[in-house]
Amino acid sequence: MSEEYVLETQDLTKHYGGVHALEGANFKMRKGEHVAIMGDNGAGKSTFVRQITGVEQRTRGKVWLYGEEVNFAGPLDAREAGIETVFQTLALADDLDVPDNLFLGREITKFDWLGPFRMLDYKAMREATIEGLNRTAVKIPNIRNSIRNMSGGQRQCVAIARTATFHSRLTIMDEPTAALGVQETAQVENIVRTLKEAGEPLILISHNMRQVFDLVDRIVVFRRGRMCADLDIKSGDYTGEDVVSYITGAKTGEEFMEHAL
Amino acid sequence: MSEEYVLETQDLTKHYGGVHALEGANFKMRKGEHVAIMGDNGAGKSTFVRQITGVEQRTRGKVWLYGEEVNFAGPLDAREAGIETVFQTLALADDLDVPDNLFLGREITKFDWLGPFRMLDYKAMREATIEGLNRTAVKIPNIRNSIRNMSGGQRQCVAIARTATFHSRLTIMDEPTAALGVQETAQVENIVRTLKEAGEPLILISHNMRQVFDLVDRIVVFRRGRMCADLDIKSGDYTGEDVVSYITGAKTGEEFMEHAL
Amino acid sequence: LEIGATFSRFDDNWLTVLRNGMVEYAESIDGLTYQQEDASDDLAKQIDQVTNFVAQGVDAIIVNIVDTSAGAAITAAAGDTPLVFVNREPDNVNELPPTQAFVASNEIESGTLSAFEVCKNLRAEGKGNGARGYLMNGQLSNQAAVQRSKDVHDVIGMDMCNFMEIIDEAPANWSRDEAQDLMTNWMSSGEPFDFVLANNDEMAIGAIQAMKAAGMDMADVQVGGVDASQDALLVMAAGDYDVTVFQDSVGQGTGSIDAAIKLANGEKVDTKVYIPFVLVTPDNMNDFLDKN
Amino acid sequence: MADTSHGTGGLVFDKSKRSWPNELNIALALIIIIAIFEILGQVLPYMNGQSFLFDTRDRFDSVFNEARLKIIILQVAIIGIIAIGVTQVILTAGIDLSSGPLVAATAMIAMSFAQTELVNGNPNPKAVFGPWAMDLPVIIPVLAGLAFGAMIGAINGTFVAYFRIPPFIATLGMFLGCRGIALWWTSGNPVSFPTESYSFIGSGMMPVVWFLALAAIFHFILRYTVYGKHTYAIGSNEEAARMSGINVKRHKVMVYMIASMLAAFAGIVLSSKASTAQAGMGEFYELFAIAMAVIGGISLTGGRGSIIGTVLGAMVLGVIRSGFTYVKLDGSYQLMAMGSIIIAAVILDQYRQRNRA
Amino acid sequence: MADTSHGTGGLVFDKSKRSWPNELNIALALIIIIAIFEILGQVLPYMNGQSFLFDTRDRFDSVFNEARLKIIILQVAIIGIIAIGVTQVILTAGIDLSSGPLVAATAMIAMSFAQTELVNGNPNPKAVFGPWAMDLPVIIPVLAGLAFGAMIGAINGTFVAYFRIPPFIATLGMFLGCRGIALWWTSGNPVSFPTESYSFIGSGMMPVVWFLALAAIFHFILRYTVYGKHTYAIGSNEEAARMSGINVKRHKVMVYMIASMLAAFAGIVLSSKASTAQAGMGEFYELFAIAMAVIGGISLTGGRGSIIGTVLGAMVLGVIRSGFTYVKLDGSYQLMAMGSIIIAAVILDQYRQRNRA
Ligand SMILES: Nc1ncnc2c1ncn2[C@@H]1O[C@H](COP(=O)(O)OP(=O)(O)OP(=O)(O)O)[C@@H](O)[C@H]1O
Ligand SMILES: Nc1ncnc2c1ncn2[C@@H]1O[C@H](COP(=O)(O)OP(=O)(O)OP(=O)(O)O)[C@@H](O)[C@H]1O
Ligand SMILES: [Mg+2]
Ligand SMILES: [Mg+2]
Repeated sequence: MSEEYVLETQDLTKHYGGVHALEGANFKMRKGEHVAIMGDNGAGKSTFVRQITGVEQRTRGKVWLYGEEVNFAGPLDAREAGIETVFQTLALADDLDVPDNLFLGREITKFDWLGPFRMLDYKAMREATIEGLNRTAVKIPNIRNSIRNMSGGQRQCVAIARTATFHSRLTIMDEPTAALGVQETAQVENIVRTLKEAGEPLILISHNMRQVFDLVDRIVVFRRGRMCADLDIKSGDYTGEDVVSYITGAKTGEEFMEHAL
Repeated sequence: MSEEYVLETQDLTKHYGGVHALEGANFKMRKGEHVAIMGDNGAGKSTFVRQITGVEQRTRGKVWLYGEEVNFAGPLDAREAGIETVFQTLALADDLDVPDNLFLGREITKFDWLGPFRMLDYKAMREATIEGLNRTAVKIPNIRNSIRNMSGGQRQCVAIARTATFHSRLTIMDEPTAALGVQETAQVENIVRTLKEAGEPLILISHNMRQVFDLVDRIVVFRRGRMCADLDIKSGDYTGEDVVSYITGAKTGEEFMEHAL
Repeated sequence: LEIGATFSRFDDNWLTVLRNGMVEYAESIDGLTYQQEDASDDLAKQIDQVTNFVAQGVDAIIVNIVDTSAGAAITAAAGDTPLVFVNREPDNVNELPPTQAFVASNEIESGTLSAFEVCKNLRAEGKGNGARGYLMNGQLSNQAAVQRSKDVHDVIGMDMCNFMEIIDEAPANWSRDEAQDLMTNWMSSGEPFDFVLANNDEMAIGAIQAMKAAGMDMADVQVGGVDASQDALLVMAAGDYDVTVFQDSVGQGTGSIDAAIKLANGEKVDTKVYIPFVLVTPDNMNDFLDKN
Repeated sequence: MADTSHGTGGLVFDKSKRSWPNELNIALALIIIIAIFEILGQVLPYMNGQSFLFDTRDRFDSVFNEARLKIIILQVAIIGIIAIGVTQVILTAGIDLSSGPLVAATAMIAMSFAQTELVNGNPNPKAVFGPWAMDLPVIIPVLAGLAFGAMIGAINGTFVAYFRIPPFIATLGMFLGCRGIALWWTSGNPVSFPTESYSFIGSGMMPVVWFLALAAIFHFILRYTVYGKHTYAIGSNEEAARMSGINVKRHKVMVYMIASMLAAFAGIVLSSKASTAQAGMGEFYELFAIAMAVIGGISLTGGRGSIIGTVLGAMVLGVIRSGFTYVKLDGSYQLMAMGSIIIAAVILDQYRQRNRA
Repeated sequence: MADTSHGTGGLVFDKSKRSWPNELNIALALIIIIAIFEILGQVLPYMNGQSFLFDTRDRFDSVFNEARLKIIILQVAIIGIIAIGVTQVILTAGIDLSSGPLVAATAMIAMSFAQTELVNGNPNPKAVFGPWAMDLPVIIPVLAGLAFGAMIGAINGTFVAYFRIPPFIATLGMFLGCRGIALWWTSGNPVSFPTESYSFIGSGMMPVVWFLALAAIFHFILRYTVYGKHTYAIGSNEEAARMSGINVKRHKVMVYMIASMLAAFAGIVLSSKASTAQAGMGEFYELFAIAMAVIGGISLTGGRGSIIGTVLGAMVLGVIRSGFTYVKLDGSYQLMAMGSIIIAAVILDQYRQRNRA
């Protein structure tokens, strides 16, 4: 609707058979804003992301991107509209190596007039890959090894590097640092700060309270498939404990009272 | 070798083709001890676990369990020897539901004289499942749904509940709380404390400094495939910062100096 | 009047000629509904097709049996419905009930005629004191193939033809293309040979193509097959092919439909009608040019 | 408001919307196909209003055309027996191509121990062995056949499980091997004239009895026993099954053995039904058995499906075949139409499944 | 000490132990099989010390038995062309069963536009169409055949990608469909007597030329182009490929079309080589094409393998066939031996692969 919002959803809902995984989410985020989504396991956070990025078709509801109503048929559409996503499942092709995965779907190519048979520029991709990985501080002994053989954290860093390498109108990261070590986490947090400085909006899903308080402007809490709080943490009104009580259901944001369970 | 150790390894090594993922690990843990393994992504922690539990065959080295040399041909052997493991990859069968996964490989059965065709006691398994899951505080709307449709945290809780439901001589958890929410993490930490009280030994792999300091007696740090520190944190001599400097390679434990890179 | 027919397979060249002839003939008879099915060489499927026809209430059934040793099972499946076996002789031919009959050729003749003619030609060429050659089998699971190969061995077993020696025999599964490859494989050993016998024309043509591609003079080699297909006769006309055997499709086709109609009307028919094979050589080939 | 009888709390779970079993879709496809034939019967001018399923001869005792109902299932019963085994192999994410030739080889072997000495007073012209092997009790050919099947299955399973040969190749090797054995056994000659008790195994509606009985047994086993659970687990995620302590290798050998024994039994029933055994029998049976399973909703990537689905898949093929004869479709069109209907049935299934989610 | 030229630091990475390409194993298997035949030739008494590969006639111009070398590859060239396409389908974790019947149908269609008016001065007895379709330029039958292949491929691909029919079923449907089309086109009659230019396509060693040229082209395409990368990605993890923004559906249709066009081309070459087209042609070609790919190390679960592997897999089959003729193995043993050798080749491959890890 309004152009001032990067993303806006209205009554966004997803049912899986009998499971009401997401119910009537009204979400808004302003330009340049960094928003965290928190909530228990199974609260519907990833489901929310999948609806926005067109991975699944929503049961009902509407989504606007930069004021324009969108209805993505698939993740390809979402990416073309400028949404870059690190999915919780990472979405890596196990048999391909690191550069292949990093550039999957947008390979650097030569002789583009050859259409689908245009040639891959392996060298350029390899170089860009090493650069991208360096930003996450991860160590990968041989990037030509297939992703199948990477450790949990290495896989996650590849997925993050993929997103961080490309410019976007909205970045979404679903638990990006879950499997990361201390150093790598710090680096990824730096990447997020860089985005903030560049004014690029971000949705961060995380269970890490410290991280969220360090990085974002606002926290949206999901519980049992519904939004149940929307906390402007830069105001300094909220502590970690407050957030936890929203997550556990001890408290509910006023504007969400009517749905309280 | 000595019976006083629950687990002992000598020169445990694993090479994947040219990648030296684990190199000469000499690891010991006493009865009742809880030990954490920390280290960067790709440091070889999960590789260490895979060698101990027989998931892979080691390149060289020896392993003793309760003083007895063991050489597991597969994870089945390890389990039969009393090692319960939560793998980083979780090892869940996606098409089966929660109780099926919890009891995979050790179903509750009736008419056992029927051999492989003995009958499943679905009711008993379902009840035990709900009990097991309650201990992790995770919420799963319908446990008869297949695991494929569970959220990241729900999957992890199923894997943890599986381990926690059975008694063992050694429990290993590879980043068990990586995907968990605040409440669920607290519950899993409680499970670990219960083990401690019961005197059951545990190896915990985690990147979470607070958690490690809260829960375990000793931290072993891996770097680039080698053990590089062994810190008795109950002594109070070490802080989180110390541990980080071992992880990043700023410091190296004295006894490991010779291998330092 | 309704007739259902089932054939052992639709993609067999000679049976196709038979089949299409029968469709044409059936169309020329007023008030006859004629329906044909493909058993694709599956005996059980054929038995089920017969059962299906019975469930359907057809007035008569025509069967080109997949396996001649399953006559009893087909006979039983038909029950009271009139049935005519065509082309292949079921093993229970002597015990057929009065509602059943058969119109066929005796398979033993075909292979024998062809091999014996080749034997005579070799003698005439003065190779009577020793000739070597190859034998190409059809599908080894097919009874016509087994029978025709056995015929060849029987002929070579006779005193008059025991100068012939088979260097090797191998299946080329009725197919021209496989026969080409098999022949080329044989020739790659460099052994000289004087004749090639094949269970059908297609394989014989494949062998001839391979030999010509290798630059051999077809006058030096006797080639014998079975079927007298049009392709084969044209190869014969070109002087490359020596002996084949003709089987009368029109005779068998119209004969079986006539018998089926009579049985359906409750009339009596001869239970056995044999239609003989005829030897075809360059001398008499013009009589057969437009027959198959 | 949340029904949590089987959950540990959490979101709203609306039990009334429980997932609609896959098998219902296939049953629906089956009914639609039957309806289409019924309508075609009314519409096509040359059919004179004959009915596909119902009896138009106005009898008292039945409204159905029993002969048709019987043949619909009879003609898929034998391949159906194979499909029960193949289903289990596919559930483990494997495949079994050897079943067709195995049917032929078993038929040859079993039949040669089931021959009668005298045929209409003459000595049996197709006798394979000497008089010692004549008129043996029926149990001997049956056991010989099943033992042969078990052996082939054990080899298949060993290659797949212990030597890690892709199932496609291991069973393709056996496909060639069994065809070879069938040809070699009597150098291509058919084996005929079984004893009466052997003939009984496949006579009349017996194949249907075997098929349904075996389907029921294995349905139960897959659903309610450890064997079944492990079969699904291996197909769902073999690595996870291994890590959970299932003896994956031993289990796979067992699955392949059971599948091959079922195929061997199908060979016995087939040879009994046809009163003869022939090396070329069972051609393409492996493909149709797999097709039955897949039409019945068994996922070729393993872990999903049920025997009920396979039985319904078999029925779909049976109805199609009878239907074609019923509408007098010419043989050369039958294949094309069969291909289209199979695809249509699966499209329908997919469509319903997607709409459910 | 760590060679990190292609990494971002970290563990020791010993480049000298780089993974040993899979294809080498198959090449090794090939050499072993050849050696076995060579030894058999020396050992078997009735072989008179004939050599398998070498020329024993003591000529100057060659030490090899060229005729044998040629036929080894010639006899697998046509199925090999199909295998190049099937390889791509399998790389996407699909399967194509329709290629055998497609070969037959294409052969019939192409050949009926490639007939000559006069055969030895007589009118063509097998003429399908009237005189207008006689002695057409060779490009017309070729294009007709390829267009037909493209159409079948597009249908296969559409069913698989857009209707989500399991590839096994979609292409089994087409298997039946194409067999039907082949039978229906001339109601089972063979089509013969092509023009000279059409005959040239499959004459002599031309099939080998086509096979190797196409293999080289597609090897390059799979390895160095976006098309290839996406093919591997889809087979490796379709969901990930989709989430990464690859248009999976469109790509799959393209892959199935290419595969079917290659099979169609194989049909053209085959009918040209045999100078005839028959509805029963190409039986079991689909199985052997898949076998070549799998022997060549293409994983049926997708994402792994290469065209070089497939070419080597084809060579294995070719050597086996020639070898059997060479040692004069009896027909009924050939199938059994073939089955065993295929399995042995793959065991060897598996064994080497495991030892490497
Ligand atoms: N395809 C599906 N079918 C059925 N239920 C599903 C499906 N996908 C998700 N669910 C259910 O929907 C609920 C929300 O899942 P979601 O993945 O959004 O949780 P989440 O908030 O991301 O949790 P986590 O923090 O563990 O990642 C869960 O209860 C889950 O079991
Ligand atoms: N099968 C394999 N083949 C080749 N390399 C492998 C294989 N498995 C692991 N590696 C490599 O070995 C190293 C150690 O991996 P490991 O999984 O043990 O790391 P980790 O310490 O558990 O890391 P994380 O914290 O990210 O889980 C990594 O560099 C990884 O890429
Ligand atoms: Mg999530
Ligand atoms: Mg790890």
